[in-house]
Amino acid sequence: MFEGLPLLSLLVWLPVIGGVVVLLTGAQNAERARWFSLGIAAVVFLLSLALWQGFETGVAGMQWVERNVWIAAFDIHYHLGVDGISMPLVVLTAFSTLLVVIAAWEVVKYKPAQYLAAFLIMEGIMIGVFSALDAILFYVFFEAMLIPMFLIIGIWGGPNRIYATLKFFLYTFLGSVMMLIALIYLRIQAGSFGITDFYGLGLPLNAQVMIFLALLAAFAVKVPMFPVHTWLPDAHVEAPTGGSVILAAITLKIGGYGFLRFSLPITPDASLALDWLLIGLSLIAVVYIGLVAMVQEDLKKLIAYSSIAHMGFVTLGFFLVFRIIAAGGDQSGALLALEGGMVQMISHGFISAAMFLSVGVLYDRMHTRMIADFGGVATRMPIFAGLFVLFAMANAGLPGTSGFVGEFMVILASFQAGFWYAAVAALTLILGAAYSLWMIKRVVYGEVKNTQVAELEDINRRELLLLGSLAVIIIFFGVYPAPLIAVMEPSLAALLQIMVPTL
Amino acid sequence: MIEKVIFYVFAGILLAAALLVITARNPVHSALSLVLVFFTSAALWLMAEAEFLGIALVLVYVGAVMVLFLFVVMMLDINIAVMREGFSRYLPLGALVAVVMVLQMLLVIGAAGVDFSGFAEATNPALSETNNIRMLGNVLYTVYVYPFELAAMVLLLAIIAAIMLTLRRRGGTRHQDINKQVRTTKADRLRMVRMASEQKNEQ
Amino acid sequence: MIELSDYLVLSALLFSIGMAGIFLNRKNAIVLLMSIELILLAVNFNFIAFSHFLGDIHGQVFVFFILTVAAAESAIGLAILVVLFRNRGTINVGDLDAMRG
Amino acid sequence: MKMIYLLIALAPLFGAAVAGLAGSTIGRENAHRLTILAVAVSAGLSLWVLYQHVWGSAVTFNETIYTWAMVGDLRLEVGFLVDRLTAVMMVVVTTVSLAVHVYTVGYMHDDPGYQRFFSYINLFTFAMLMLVMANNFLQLFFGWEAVGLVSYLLIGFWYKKESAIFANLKAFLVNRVGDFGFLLGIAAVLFYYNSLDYVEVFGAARAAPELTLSIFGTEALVVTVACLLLFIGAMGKSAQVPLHVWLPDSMEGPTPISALIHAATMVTAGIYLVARMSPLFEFSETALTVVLIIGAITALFMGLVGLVQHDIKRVIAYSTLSQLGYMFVALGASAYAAGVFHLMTHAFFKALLFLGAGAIIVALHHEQDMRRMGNLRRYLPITHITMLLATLALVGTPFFSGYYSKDAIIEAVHLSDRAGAGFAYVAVLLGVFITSLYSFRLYFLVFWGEERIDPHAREHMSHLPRYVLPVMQWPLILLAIPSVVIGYLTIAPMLFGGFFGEAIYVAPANDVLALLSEKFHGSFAFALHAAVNPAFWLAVAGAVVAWFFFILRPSLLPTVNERFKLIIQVLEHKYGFDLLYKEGFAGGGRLLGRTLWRVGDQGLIDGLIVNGTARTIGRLAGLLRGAQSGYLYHYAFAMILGLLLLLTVFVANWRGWF
Repeated sequence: MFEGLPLLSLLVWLPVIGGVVVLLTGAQNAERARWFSLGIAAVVFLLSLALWQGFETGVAGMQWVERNVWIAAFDIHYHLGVDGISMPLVVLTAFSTLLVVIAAWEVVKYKPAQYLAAFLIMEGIMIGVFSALDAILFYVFFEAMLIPMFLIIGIWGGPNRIYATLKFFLYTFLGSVMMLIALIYLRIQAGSFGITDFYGLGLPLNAQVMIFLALLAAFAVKVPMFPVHTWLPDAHVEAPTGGSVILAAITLKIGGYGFLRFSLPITPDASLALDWLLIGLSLIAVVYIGLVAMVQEDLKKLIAYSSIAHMGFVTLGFFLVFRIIAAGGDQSGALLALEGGMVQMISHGFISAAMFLSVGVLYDRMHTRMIADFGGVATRMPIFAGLFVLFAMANAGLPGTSGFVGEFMVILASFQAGFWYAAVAALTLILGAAYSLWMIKRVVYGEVKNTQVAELEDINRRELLLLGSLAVIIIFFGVYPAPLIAVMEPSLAALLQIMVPTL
Repeated sequence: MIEKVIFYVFAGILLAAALLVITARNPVHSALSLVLVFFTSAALWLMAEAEFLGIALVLVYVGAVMVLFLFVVMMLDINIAVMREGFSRYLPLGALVAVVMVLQMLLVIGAAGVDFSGFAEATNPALSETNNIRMLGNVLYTVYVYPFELAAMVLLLAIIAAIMLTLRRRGGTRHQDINKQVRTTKADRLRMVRMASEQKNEQ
Repeated sequence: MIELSDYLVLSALLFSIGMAGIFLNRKNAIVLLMSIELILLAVNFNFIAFSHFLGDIHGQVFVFFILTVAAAESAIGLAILVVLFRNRGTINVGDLDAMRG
Repeated sequence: MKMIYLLIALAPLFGAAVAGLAGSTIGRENAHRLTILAVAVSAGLSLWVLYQHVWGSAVTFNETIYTWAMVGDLRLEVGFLVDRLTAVMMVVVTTVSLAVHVYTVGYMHDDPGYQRFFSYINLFTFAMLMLVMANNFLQLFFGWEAVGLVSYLLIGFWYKKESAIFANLKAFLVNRVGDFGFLLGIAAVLFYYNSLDYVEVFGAARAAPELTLSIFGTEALVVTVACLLLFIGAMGKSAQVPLHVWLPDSMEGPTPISALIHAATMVTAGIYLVARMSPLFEFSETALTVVLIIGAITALFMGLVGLVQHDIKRVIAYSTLSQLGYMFVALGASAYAAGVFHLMTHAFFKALLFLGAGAIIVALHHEQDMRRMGNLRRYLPITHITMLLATLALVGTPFFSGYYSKDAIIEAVHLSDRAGAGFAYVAVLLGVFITSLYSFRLYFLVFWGEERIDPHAREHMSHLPRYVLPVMQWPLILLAIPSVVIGYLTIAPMLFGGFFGEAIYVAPANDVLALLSEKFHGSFAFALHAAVNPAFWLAVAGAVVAWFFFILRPSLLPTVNERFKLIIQVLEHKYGFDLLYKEGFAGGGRLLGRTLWRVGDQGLIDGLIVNGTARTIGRLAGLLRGAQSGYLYHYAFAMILGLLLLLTVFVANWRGWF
């Protein structure tokens, strides 16, 4: 029923326009702004489901393509489309934004309309990033994304927000400027700004390496990979709950998506030549960051560090492919790694959102995020405690939750690259459980620590809806990830074909 | 020949007046010297057959801008002594820079790469035969119509800016706000005060 | 006959005088403005001279615009001076260092 | 059949979901009714399935339930494999679980988390069934971790108790260390055998037993590496040295859990795993030797620690460790059937011991220290009798179930010619003595001797109409029956009758049970054989020594303690494992994490690179700031100079000066 509609354009522009409307009209009447934002977010989410429903599983190429001339003088097109890699991310974006709007309902009291507007605009831009097929269009969305997030952290953030926003902005901006240079070079080589036209150019290795490094600068910061990760904990700590959710659930994924859409297919030879670097950094992320996460005293910092560790699995999966092939692995092994990374991205979107929302629930009641201030939350908030333990378990990669699927696949795949890759990667089983559950022990369990905890109230219906829906999704994809994997497999197989043509 | 003499006379006055502008102790004298500069310039422009601009210079500059200058100079109570601080100290350097600059510019005129021979035929007959104002108008209202409009806007902006900058609202002046008067309600005029009855707390 | 170079030399001298004026009257904002007028006048001289000797009216159009802008500039400049004087009681440029880094 | 198997597995899940999610709505009564019904359904159907497999016409069931994911050609599925091994495990799990469910009604009757508890144990039953019924490694790992999760939740059931939440974290993390190896083992299996399905993997392993890989710079058999990695997982779950430290601490959980999870079922998952993987382990002599030696070490040394414990549950926990060691010894000697047999008998009598201990604890108002018990046979007759039966079974009294299973293991090791079998034989023999010693120490301290009961507890006892609720007694009695007779009844078919068929593969050269069967002439004769069996006399010796020190001459104890002070201290510190793990690994990990954070993240990256760049730019800007004097004439001067410079350049250019 949606075949005739420019669904992607709707997904991109409806929230942007909605956000602008909220911005213009909502300042006086917060209640109306909330309902309107909720309406927009819900419609966008439904449209994203329609996108999924109309998406032909089993087709590798782009679907829902729209292409119009944007700036004729530079051959820049308004070119949108999704494949199996970007489609789940679009749906994830729409879903997360819906969550954020609901999560903000009665919690955000300072300029609520502007807050919601920022998130709606952010949503449109992020969907734009995932669906742009023109390099410049991608770049514009990629950069535009910084602005709402900059405002969200800078206006609704914590006490040290100025430092955090600057750090966030400069870090990411530095990276993306490099990318622009690479994109312009590619335009000259390919004669077009179409991203898919950049594939298979057969560039010489040294040119590929330069492009790869330029793209790496942009995407590694976004992911974020060690050692350019330090903006993330600061940004998370200062960001409001919704900001943290979007940051963790979506913007980090843009880094991973960038690797899949740009680095791997455009510069396969450089990826092959430099995979040791990426794998090394990913493994460091898993172990080093895992250890660092364990000793954090701030809940959000802990989850932020665990996000970095989990994203390490994503990049590990992506760049292991060459090693797997080199070690005599077949297509299944390579696909296992790629899909593992991709599944990990999606799953991390849900789990980190859930974790940050949970912390938000606690923060709204206690106005602190310090682990030491909590203890015995389970006594006062049994329902919340149950959900929080579930999310922590998912964070620790418990089978039956979506957190397990990606890790499992990547570890299985990394064994095919070599025993030691797998051994280091599998340390996450221990470290992930250690930081997640030690946190749970100190926050949820134990005697009621202080009078503040003693006065806590359990989650209300709105919060139950948020966390409950996430719990259902996390368990569903843990028990039955097949639909998710089926959607992405053809596209990833095609990508694999570009990366390793000999396969 | 007579032209040349007139040119040099005017040029001499011009330069002398210009020097006076920058060296006069009293800003009023500077301003008046500048008026003289403009007058002589206008004369020289007339000699170069730029009649409209010559007249405009006199009318606009001498008539408006310089009067403004004089107004300001006279209105503001300026401590001339402080203003002249460092004048003599910088005189040698200023003169040196000026002389060097003049010499360099003169060198341009005689430079190999810049050929002035084409300008030997002094006048363009076409230019002298027709009315200067008509010609200017022809160009101004056709080719340059947009810049012309913009110039008008610039002037308008200058007017508004100047007024806004100098407009002063003194505190304490009484004025009527009709809007407020109309919208006033009973509550604005009458204030009910509830007070506890005062009573000394006797120990 | 008056030659082009006559105008150019005159213009150069006038320009240098304006320049020297900026140098010498470093503290007096009003004379600074007047020096700028001198410099602009020198430029206008060049335009008019070339326009005359090339027989091209466009040079005069430029002078026209320069005059317009210069008038606007001095109007605003003087207005700023007035406001400045009102707020600070002086137009001594040496006292104005709000932009010091 | 598929529907029945599904029903067996899903009924407890359903019960858990309802009791967990709607616990407060349906109320306490309905919660336990529903969950007990669910487990009863599972148990009944499991018994029927076992019946069908043993006497009926059921054949091995191996089918996919649904496809979990497809990656390229690789199918990751969820499915059931039900053969006799599975059926035995299902029966053990569901029946013990059922008994524990019923018992819990009494044990937890005054606990505010009643419904939650039932939800958890129902969930556990589901997870354990998923584990044993799996037909592939993925689902095995799911069950494996899911039982770990429930164990975590249940050890920390009383989440306000600091020791409980420390214990559950410890349990989960130590288990995760095991799972680390387990997952790598699964990865190895997938890589080298290209499948996760049991049957396909076993087939591939049999087809290429000589496959090697290079690791640690040497070539090793793939099957050895895979088996050792899988065994690390088994060590974690079944609490073998050095990953045993969590099990004694897990006694912080409610006692029914100790019976169900930490004695009868979950901890035996490792045994089940190795037995199930026998077609792999049989190809790796090295792996089996490791299993044998680890099992022997655990059997002996953990039993020793049990001697010095005062907490009644901890004594039984160390006994469990030791008995699990026995099972691994059996597996290591290729006597898989004997291991599983001991697993089964042990499940019954150890669950009985725990439930008996729980009954005592409840009667004494949550008193667990044996030093404050004594002479309890007067108050708790049924508990006394049942626990005596369990103790007799545990120490290996002829005709009792434990005798058959344990003696079979000892004989099997004796017959085995595997490297380390000699050591293992000595260890298990000594273990018999130790087992008897600590078991009777417990028995005498609790039920005989003088009353040392805390006045507070005594007062609590006097309030109770009967010391033990009937709902707690029935499970004791019901469990006592199989504890006594099941060994006598089933040893012949299970060990020597080829009972497990295809489920357990033993290479002919390794088949010690076949050797043993030549000496086996029926259960009765096997029991009589005890008279010439060193194990029996060692057990008797243990009982006599215990009787001497704890009943006849308790006054001698301090002297003995003084004499063996050093050894006792070592035992009381549990050989220092806890210290090493807590201070060494956990503390070291935290220290390392903190160092990396402070030095790496905050010092180097943020301090030096990120903020360092900012500082450098700031400093440069500070220098340049001096040029911004703010004075108009400075700027004008700079401008004029610049103009002059430009002019000079142009003029020089035009004049051709350079």
